[in-house]
Amino acid sequence: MRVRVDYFAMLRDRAGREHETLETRAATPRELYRELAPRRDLPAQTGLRVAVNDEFQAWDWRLADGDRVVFIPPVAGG
Amino acid sequence: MRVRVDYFAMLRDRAGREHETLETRAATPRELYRELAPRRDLPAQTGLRVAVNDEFQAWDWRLADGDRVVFIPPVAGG
Amino acid sequence: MSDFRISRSEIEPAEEIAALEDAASGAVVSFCGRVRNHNEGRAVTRLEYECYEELAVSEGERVLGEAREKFGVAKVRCVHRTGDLAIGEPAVWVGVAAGHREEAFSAARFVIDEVKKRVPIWKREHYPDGPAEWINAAPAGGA
Amino acid sequence: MSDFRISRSEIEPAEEIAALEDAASGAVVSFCGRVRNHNEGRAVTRLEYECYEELAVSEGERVLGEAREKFGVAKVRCVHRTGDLAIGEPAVWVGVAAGHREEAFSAARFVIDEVKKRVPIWKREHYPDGPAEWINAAPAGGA
Repeated sequence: MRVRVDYFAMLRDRAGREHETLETRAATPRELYRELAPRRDLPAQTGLRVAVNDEFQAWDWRLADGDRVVFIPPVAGG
Repeated sequence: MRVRVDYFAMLRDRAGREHETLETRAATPRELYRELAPRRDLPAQTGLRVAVNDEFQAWDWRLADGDRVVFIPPVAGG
Repeated sequence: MSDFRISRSEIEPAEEIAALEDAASGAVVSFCGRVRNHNEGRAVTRLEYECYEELAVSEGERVLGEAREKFGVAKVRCVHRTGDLAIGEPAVWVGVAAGHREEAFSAARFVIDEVKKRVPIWKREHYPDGPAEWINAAPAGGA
Repeated sequence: MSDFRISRSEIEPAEEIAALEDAASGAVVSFCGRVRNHNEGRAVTRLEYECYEELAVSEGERVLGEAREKFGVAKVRCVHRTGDLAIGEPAVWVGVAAGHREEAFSAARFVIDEVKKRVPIWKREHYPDGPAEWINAAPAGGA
């Protein structure tokens, strides 16, 4: 399965890239994050949220081929 | 003693004038209002406030010669 | 210029807001009360505001001073219109600049509430179907 | 045009306010959050805002819809800035037009609180004396 991952703010700084497309066997965002964290120097998942195809989803949401996944660090607008 | 009385809003409509200067023996705004009410068709004093020389004062404030007295109907700004 | 003003000409919210500039203030809250085309179910064609200016300004300044004291805000301003107003025209404008939004909201709310309660300004509503009336101007128990 | 917008150019409160025109609304409350020259005791030279636009707009619209529903207000708009901001520049603007001030204040407060909590926008502060930092971006228990 191929997914696209986008990184914003401090996660982009950590990952050193804005996005990537990768082959994965991760079935959920949680598994995907676990797979990417060591490789991309990402922090612990606590406090993050996740969006799939531009909608917030649960960490156990079922990923599908072609999905766009965005890990969302604590927001700080305003 | 001479005092000047100014009328605003519905009191001006009732009194049919914006102000008047009069000789009075009223010692307080309360007595002055009692004196003027029948003559100027003013409503009961309840709910009104009074200002003497451009400051809110008690109804039993001591009037002095040359004072400016304004009876203040319930306000409705905004 | 005084921070509480009575204005005979139309209030310009953009100009009022500009006067609140303050690099230390992260939050600006403004309130604008405008003439509505109805009130309590009745159509309104225009409004007239009248004020006792000397006392309105001193009492208005007192309200602003209380807001500064109570909420520790950097800047507070208020301007109230008098004269004839058409539908949609601003009747009163309140602006607050403060460090954070909490106190900016609280101070703006405080100012408009107190101004409406305490500052000697009166309004008369005009209707398409009857004589104009002074609003809220019937004293309790009045004749 | 959407009532929740992301803007790459400077927010103009006067233009935003003009878009709230509504003859039935007697109360307009606006909130503007601006870049302060300090934060938690530290001097700030400028700010950078970044957003995940697709989700920011849909979540922002959701917040505005909740405000309309919850407080019954006529109009609610919000615009959030992205990119590099200098001291004093507006970062976010919220405006509400409603029948009365009670719900206008409540809705404006609700929108800014929810936007800050829920909409995917991040800010990085720049200091005269050290590297820039993402604010509030360290997840609890994070590395």
